[in-house]
Amino acid sequence: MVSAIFIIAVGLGTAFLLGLVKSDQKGFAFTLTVAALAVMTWIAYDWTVALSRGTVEPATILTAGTQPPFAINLHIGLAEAWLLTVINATGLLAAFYMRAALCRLGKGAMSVLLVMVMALSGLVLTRDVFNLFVFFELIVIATGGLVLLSEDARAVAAGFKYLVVSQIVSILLLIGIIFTYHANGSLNIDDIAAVPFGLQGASLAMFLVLMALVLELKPFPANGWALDIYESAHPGFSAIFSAASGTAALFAADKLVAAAGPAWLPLMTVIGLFTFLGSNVLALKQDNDRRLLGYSSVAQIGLVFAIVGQRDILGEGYLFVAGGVLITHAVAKAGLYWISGLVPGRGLADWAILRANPVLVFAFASFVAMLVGLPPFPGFYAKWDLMHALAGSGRFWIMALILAGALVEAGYMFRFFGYAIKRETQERFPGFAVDKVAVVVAALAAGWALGFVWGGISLNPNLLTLVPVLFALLFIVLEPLPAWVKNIIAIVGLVGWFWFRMGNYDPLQMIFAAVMLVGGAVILIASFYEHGRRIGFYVPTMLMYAGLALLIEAQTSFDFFAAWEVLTIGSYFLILRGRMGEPHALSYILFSLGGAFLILAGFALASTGVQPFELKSGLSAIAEASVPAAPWVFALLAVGFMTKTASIGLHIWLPGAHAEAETDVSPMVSGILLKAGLYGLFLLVMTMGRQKIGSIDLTEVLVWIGAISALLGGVMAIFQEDAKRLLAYSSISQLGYAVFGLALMNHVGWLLALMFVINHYIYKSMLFLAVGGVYKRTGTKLMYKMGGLITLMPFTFVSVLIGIIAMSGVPPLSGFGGRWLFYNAIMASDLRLPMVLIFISGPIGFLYLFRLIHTIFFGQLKDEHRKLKEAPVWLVIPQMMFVLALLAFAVLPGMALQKVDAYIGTFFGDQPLVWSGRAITSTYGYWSPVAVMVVIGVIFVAVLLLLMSMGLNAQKVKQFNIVFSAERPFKPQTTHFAWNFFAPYRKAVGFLVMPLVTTFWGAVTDTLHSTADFTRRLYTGNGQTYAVQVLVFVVAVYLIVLGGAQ
Amino acid sequence: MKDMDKSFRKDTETEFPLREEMRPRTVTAPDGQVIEIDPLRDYFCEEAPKVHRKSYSAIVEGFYNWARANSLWILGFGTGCGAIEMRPLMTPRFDAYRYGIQWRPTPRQANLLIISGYLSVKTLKRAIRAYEQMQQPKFVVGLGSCTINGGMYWDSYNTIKRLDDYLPVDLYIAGCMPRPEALLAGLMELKKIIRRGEAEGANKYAENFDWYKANQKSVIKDWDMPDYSW
Amino acid sequence: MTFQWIQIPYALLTLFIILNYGMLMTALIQKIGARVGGRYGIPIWQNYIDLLKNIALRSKISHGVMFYLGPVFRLTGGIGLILFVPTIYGSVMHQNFSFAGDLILALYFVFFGTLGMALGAAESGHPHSAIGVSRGLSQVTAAELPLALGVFAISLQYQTLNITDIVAAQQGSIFNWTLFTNPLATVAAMFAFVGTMMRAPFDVVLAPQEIPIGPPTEYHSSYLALMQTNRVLYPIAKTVIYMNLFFGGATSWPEFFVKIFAIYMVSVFIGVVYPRFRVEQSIQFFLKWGLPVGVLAILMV
Amino acid sequence: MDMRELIERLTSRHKLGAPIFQRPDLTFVDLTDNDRLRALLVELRDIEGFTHLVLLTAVDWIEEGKFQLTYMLNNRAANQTLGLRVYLERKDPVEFTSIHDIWPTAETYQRELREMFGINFPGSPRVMDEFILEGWTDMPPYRRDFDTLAYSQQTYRDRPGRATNDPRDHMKSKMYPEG
Repeated sequence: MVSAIFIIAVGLGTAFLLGLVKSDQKGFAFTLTVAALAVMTWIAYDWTVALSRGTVEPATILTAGTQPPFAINLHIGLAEAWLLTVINATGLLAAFYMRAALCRLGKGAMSVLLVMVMALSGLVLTRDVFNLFVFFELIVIATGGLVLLSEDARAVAAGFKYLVVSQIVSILLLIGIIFTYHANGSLNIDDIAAVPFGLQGASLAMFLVLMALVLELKPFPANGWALDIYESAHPGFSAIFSAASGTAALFAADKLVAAAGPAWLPLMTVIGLFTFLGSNVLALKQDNDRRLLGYSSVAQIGLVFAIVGQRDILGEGYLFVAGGVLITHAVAKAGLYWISGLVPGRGLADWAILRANPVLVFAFASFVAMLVGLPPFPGFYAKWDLMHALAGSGRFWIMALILAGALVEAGYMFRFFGYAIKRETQERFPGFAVDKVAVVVAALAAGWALGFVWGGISLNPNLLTLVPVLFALLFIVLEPLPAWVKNIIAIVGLVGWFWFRMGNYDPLQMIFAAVMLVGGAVILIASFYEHGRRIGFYVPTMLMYAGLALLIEAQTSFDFFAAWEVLTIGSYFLILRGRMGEPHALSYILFSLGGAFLILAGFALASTGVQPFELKSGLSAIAEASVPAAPWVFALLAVGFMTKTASIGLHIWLPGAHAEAETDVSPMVSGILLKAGLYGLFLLVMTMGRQKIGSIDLTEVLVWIGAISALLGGVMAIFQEDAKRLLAYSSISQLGYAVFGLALMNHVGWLLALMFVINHYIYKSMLFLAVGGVYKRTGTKLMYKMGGLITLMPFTFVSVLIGIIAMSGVPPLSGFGGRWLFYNAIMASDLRLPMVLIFISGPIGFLYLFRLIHTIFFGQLKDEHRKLKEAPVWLVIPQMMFVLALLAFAVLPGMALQKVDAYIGTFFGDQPLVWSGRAITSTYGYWSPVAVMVVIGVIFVAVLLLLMSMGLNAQKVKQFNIVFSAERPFKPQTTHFAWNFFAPYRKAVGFLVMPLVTTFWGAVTDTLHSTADFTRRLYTGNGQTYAVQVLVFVVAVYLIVLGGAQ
Repeated sequence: MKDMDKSFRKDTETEFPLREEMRPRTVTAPDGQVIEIDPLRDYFCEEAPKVHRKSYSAIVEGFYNWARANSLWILGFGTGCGAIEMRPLMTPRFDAYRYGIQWRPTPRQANLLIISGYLSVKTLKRAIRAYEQMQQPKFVVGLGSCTINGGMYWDSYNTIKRLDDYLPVDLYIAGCMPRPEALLAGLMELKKIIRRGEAEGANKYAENFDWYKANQKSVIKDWDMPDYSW
Repeated sequence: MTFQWIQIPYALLTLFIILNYGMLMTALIQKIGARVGGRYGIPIWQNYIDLLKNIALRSKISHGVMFYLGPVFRLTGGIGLILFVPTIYGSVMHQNFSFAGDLILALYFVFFGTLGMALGAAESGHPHSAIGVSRGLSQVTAAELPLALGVFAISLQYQTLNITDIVAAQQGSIFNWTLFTNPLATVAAMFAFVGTMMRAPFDVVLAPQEIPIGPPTEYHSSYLALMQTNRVLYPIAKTVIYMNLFFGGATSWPEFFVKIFAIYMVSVFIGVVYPRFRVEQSIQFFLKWGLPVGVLAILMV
Repeated sequence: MDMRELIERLTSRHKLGAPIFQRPDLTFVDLTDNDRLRALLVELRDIEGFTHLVLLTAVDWIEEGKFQLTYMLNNRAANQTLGLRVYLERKDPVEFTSIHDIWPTAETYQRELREMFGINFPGSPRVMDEFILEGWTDMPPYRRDFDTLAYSQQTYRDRPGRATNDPRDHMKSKMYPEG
C-alpha cells in the first residue's frame, strides 16, 4: 500500500517541481501535472478498493514521528478514501478539461491546481484542527488563484469578494482554534472528541470553529459570494469548486461535528434544511445556467449538512446515506459544469445545442436524475434509507421539508432539462471539443458505476441487476439500429417477459400484467409506422415498461417504490418527446415526483424504520394492529397513487401530457400508465381496507374523489376542441369511475374497477391511435378543422365507432358490462350521494363521444382533405385488434373476469355473481351478454332487410346535396357545425369547468417564484454586503442557538 | 296601355361570371400535395334525374295512389303573396288536416310544392332547387294568375309568366288571389288527379329534363349550381 | 328464464299489438289536440296512410353508409326496447326477451337508437342535423338524470333490478304501486318522462320553425317510414318501463292500453300548457327541480 | 320653428334653389352646388337636428339628361322633414359622393341606387355587391331607357289567350251594359 501521505507529497512536490520547468515547456508542464494528479487519484482509488474489500485496516499517519500538535496527523478510513478518490479524480478530469486554459496561463496555474487538490485532500485526511486551518488557507489562496483562470471579467471581482469573505472565515476559524486549544489542551480531533463539548462552557470555541466551516459551505443566505464564483469562474474550476471543495469542506465539518458531540446536531440540521430549501427556492428564478447550478450545489451541500444533523439516527447507514448524496452530487455537478463549458450561451435554453450530441443529452439526463435522487443512482438509495430512518424516529417535519426541497429542486432541474430538449437557441453550434466531451463521459460513467456500487451495498436489491431494467438499458446500446429492429426486440421482450412470468401471477396481477405488458406490445405494433432510428424513444419506453413489470411483481415496499420511480422516469422522457410536450412533461414529473414522495413517506411511515418491509403483509399488519399511523399511511399512499390516476385536483398534468404526446405514446401513457396508479390503489385497499381519520372513512373520501373526477373530467371533455385533449379529459373521467368502484369496498365494486382497467385500456388506446392516425393525415388535432373523413378513413372510423359505443356503455358492447356491474355495486353500498355525481357523468360521456365522432368523421369534408388517405397501416392494425378484443370481451366478459371474480371473493368471503353458462346473475339482477348480442343483431338485420326491401335505388349524393332552405351551402368550412358544439351546455353548466384547480396550482408556483424573486435581492453583488451578511449570519445563529440553550 | 320601345334589345352578350366559391380552386393538402377542387363537380352529385316506373301491379299502384292522395305533405315554402292564403287552411275554419294534408319544413319529406303567386327569377332558382330535392312522386300546384300567365306582373322584367315552362305543373288555381276555399277545392281536385294516376309530373320533368333546363337557364343567368340539385 | 323458439312468435305478437296500438293512440292524441283547438283533426287511421305513402315513394337518396343505417339503428332501438322489457305481468306470452337482461339493460338500451340516429343524421352533413343532435344530447343527458335517481331509489326499495320482480312487488292493491309507496321516486322519474317525450316544453330539438327539423332533416321515403314506425313504438316502449316501475305494470292488454294512454297523456297535458324551453333552460330546469327530487328520493329510501 | 326660417338660414350659407313647402312639416329644396352636399348634410345633422336619414332615392329625368337624388332627412325633435335634392349629369359613368360615413344606413341605399340606376358611390362599403337582383347583366332596370315590357317579352314566354281590359271601360260595360 502506498501511504496516503504521498497524495499530499506528490501534489506538493510536483507543484514545486513545476517551478523548475521552463515556462515555454507548457506541454511538459501539463503532462507533469496530469501525471501527478493521476498518481494521486490512483493512490486514493487503491485505498478505496482495499478498504472496501477489508484487505487493509484504516491507517493513521503521523509525520515527523511524534504526536500532534508537534506533527501533522493524518487518518485514512473508508470514507476518507472514497472522498479522496472523488476529489482527486475530479481534479484529474478537470485538468484535462481545462487543458487549454492551463496551457494559456502556464505552469503557475498548474501548480495552483495541484496545490488546490492537494489541500482539499489534506482537508479530508487531517485529524488536526490546526492543520485544518493550514489546508483551509491553502484552499482559499488556490481558489482565489484558480478563479482567475476564467476569461470572464467578472471573475476577478468574484475572486476578490471570495477572498474578503474567506479572510473573515479564517479569522473566525483561527480564533476558534485558539479558544479550543485553550479549553482543551489539544488540537487533535480525536482528543477533542474524547471530551465532547456541550453547548455550555467552552462551546464558543467550538461554535466559532464550526461556523467557519459552515460558512465555507456557503449556507443560505450567507452565500452570495460563492454564487458569483459559480457564475463567472471557468466551468472546469467551478466543477472542482462545487464537487471537490464542497465535499472536502463538508467532510471536515463532519469530522468536527462528530467530535463536538450530538448536542450540535440540531444546529446542523436547521442550517442544512434552511440552506437546502432557501437555495432551491432561489434557484427557481435563475436564468443563468451556471448560477442555477451554483444554487443547486449550495442546496445539495445544505442537504448533506442536514443529513449530518441526522447522524445520531442513521447509525451504521450514515456513511451510506451521506456519502451517497455527497458523492452523487459531486459527480453530477462536476459533470454539469463541464457540460456548461461546452455550451456557448449562458441562458437555460441555450443548452438546446446539446441536442446535436445524443451522448451529451443522455449525460445531462443522467446528471439531473442523480441530483434529484432518482434510481438507479446512489441518491435514490440514500433517500430511501434516510426517509426510513427519519420516519422511524418520528422526525416527520424534517422528512416533509427535505421532500419539499427536493421537489422544488426537481422542478427547476427538469424545467432546465425540458428547455434543453424542446427549446430553440439562437447560439450557433460550435462543435464540441472531443476531449471535453470525453471528460463529461468519464463523469457519466462514474455516475452509473456509483449507482451500481451503491445498489450493491444497499440492503435492498440492486436495480442495475434487475432483468427488466437491464433490458431497457440495453436499448442505449441498440440506439444505432433502425427503429423497426428495436421495435421487434421491444415487443418480443414484453411478450416474452409476460410469458416467462405468467405462472407466478395471481389473477389480479394477471389482469394488470396482461394490460400493461401484452397491451404494451400491441400498442408498440403501431410504432412500426415510424421510420429512421427514432433515437431516444425506446430507452424511456422500455424503462416505463420495465417499471410496470417490476411494479406488478413488487414484493417489498422498496421494490414497489423503485419500480414506481423507474416507470415515472421512463414516462417523463416519453411525454417530453411530444411536440409541445415541454410544460406538460414538467408538470407531469412534478406531480409524479410529488406523488412518489408521498408514497415514500407512506412506506417509511408504515415500516417504522424497519427494512425490508414486505409490502402486502406489512400493510395488512399495520392495518390489523390499528397502528395510529395506519390511516395516515393510507392517506399518503392513496394521494400518491392518485397523482397517476389523475384524480381531480391532481389532474392538471394529464390533458396536456396526453394530448401533446406522440401518436403511439398517447395510448401508452393513457391506456397503460394510468393503470399503475390503479394497481397501487388496488393493493392499498386490499391490504389496508377501510381506514378512518377521526370519524371520516377514507374510502368514502375516495368514493367522492372518484365521483367528482368522473363528473368533472367528463364535463371538461365536452368543451374541448382538441380531439386528443378530449380523450385525455375523458381518461380522467374513466379513471374516476375505476377509483369510485374500488373505493366502494365491495366485491362487485372491485370487479367494476377491473372491468374498467381492461375496457379503458382497450378503447382509449384504440381511440388515441385512431385520433393519432387522423392527426397524422390532417396535421391538426382541432376537430372543427376536420369533418367528413368517414369515407376516406373507413377503418379508423370503425374503430372510433366501436370505441365510442363501448365507452358510452350502450349495449351490446362491453361498456355496458361496466354499467351493469356499476349498478350492482352501488346497490350493495351504503353510500348514496356520490352516486348522484356518477349518474350525471354517465350520459355526459355521450356528449363528448358523439362530438368526437361527429366532428371528425361526419359533417362536411374540407377542401384540403379531399385526397386524404387512410391512416398508416401500422396504426390501423392494432386498432383492428382492439376492435376484435372489444367484441370478444363484450360477448364473453367471463373469460377475463370469472377468475378474478373468484379471487376477489377470497377477500370478501362472498360470491355475489353466479356465472352460469354465458349468463351472469347477481344478487339483484341478471345479464346475458350473448343473448343481448344475438337479439340486437337479429332485430338489426331484420330491420335492415326491411329497409332494403323498400327499394335499393338510393341515389348516392355528395356533401352539398343537402336541403339548405332552398339555398346551397357556401363552403364546407361554413357548413360544418362543429366549433363550440355544445354551446347550450356551456351556458347551462359552464360554471363547473372554471379552472379552479389550475388556478390553485398556478398560485402555488407563483408564490414560490415571487418568494425567490424577493429573496434574490439580498444578493446585491457587493463584496462588503456579503461580508456583513456572513457576520450577521454568525451572530444570528449564535444568538438563536446558544442564547436559546442557556 | 303602355307603348313599347320596339328598338329595345335586351343584352344577350354579357355572361355572368361564376361566383367565387363555385370556381375551381387549388388548395394545399396537409401532406403538401397541391390539389384541384372543382366545387360543382366535387361537392354536388352530377347525376341526371331518373324516370321512376309505376308499380308493376295496377292494383298496388292504385293503392299507393290512394295513400299518396290522402297524405299530401306540402312544403312550407311561400314563394309569393299567396302564401298568406295557405295559413288559414290550418285554422279550425278550414282545417286541411282532416284531408290528410300537412306542412313539412323540409323538401325531402314533402310531396307537394305550392308556388304561391308571382315568382321572381331569383325565387325561381330556389323553387327549382326545392322541387328537385323532393322525392318522387311529387306534385306542383300553381296558385294565382301570376303563375299562369304573369297576371298583373305580365310586363315585369323580373318575374316569370308561365310556371309550366320551368316546372311540371299538375294543377293551377286561378284567381288574384284565390281564397282559401278555392285553394282547398284545388287540393281536392289534385287528389283526384293523383288517384287517377295522372300526377306524373316528376317523370315528365325527368323525361323532358333538357327542355326544362334550357328554359330555366334562359332566365337564370347566374346558374351556379349543378343541373339537378339532388 | 331461458330461451325457447316459441318466444319469437310471441314477441312478434307483442310487437304487432303495440305497433297498432301506437298508431291509433298517437293519432287519437292528435285528434284530441285538434278538438281542443276546435278542429276536426286527422282521421284516426291517418298514421297508416302516411306510413304507406312514405313506403310508396319511389325515389330516395343516400349520404353514405351511416346515413343509410341511421333509421335502422333507430328502429332496432325501439323494437329492442320493447322486447327487452316484459309487457304483460303474469303472461307467459308477453315476457318477450327479458331473459337477456334486467332493468339496467333497458335503461341503457334507450340510448342505442338515439346514438345510431345521431350518427346517421350526422353523416348527412347538414348543420341543422348537427345542431339538433347537439341540442338533443345536451337535453337528454340532463333529463335522464332524475330517472336514473328514481330507478336507483326503487331498486333499493325493492332490492332488485329485475323488472318482473318489481312489478310483482306492486301487485295486490293500487296502494302497492310505487306511485304510492315511493312518490318521490315517481315524481323524479316523471320529470325525465316529460323531458324525453319530445313534446313542449322540451321539444326544441326538432324546433320546426327554427332549424327545420333537427336531426331528421335529410330523411325521407322509406327511411322516414322506419322512423315513423319507431316514432309510435318508442314512446310506448319507454312508457312501458315507467308503467312497470311506477304504476304497477299491467296484467292484461286492456289494463295496458289504459295505463299507457294515461301516462302518455301526462306529457301531452304538460305540453299543451307550457311554451318551449331553450336547451340551456331545460338543462337548468332538470338540474334545479328534477335533480333535488331525485336526490331526496334516494336519501329517503 | 318654422321651416321657412330654416331655409332662410341655410340659404345664407348655401346655394339653394327655390324651396317647395309641401306641408308645414315637409319641405323640398334643391342644392345647386353639388360639392357642398356633405357640408350641408353634416350641418343639418349636427346643428339643425336632422339626425335621421329617412331615405335616399333617385329619379331618372331622362329628358333633361339628369338624375335627381333626394336625401330625405328628418328632425325628430321638431317633427320636420326636409327633402334635399341634387342633380347629376346623366352620362356614364355616373358617380357621386358617398355619405355612408355620415349615416351608415346610406350604405344600403347607395347599393340599391348603384344596382337599379347605375349610380356609383365610390368608397361606399359593398356598393358593388348584388342587392336585389341576382345575376343581372342588362342595363340597370330603373333607368327609363330600359324598357321592362320589351325585356319581358324578349325573355318570358306569353301564354296565348291573355286579354287585357281597361279597368274603366270594363267596369262601365259591366255596370251599364246599355251604355
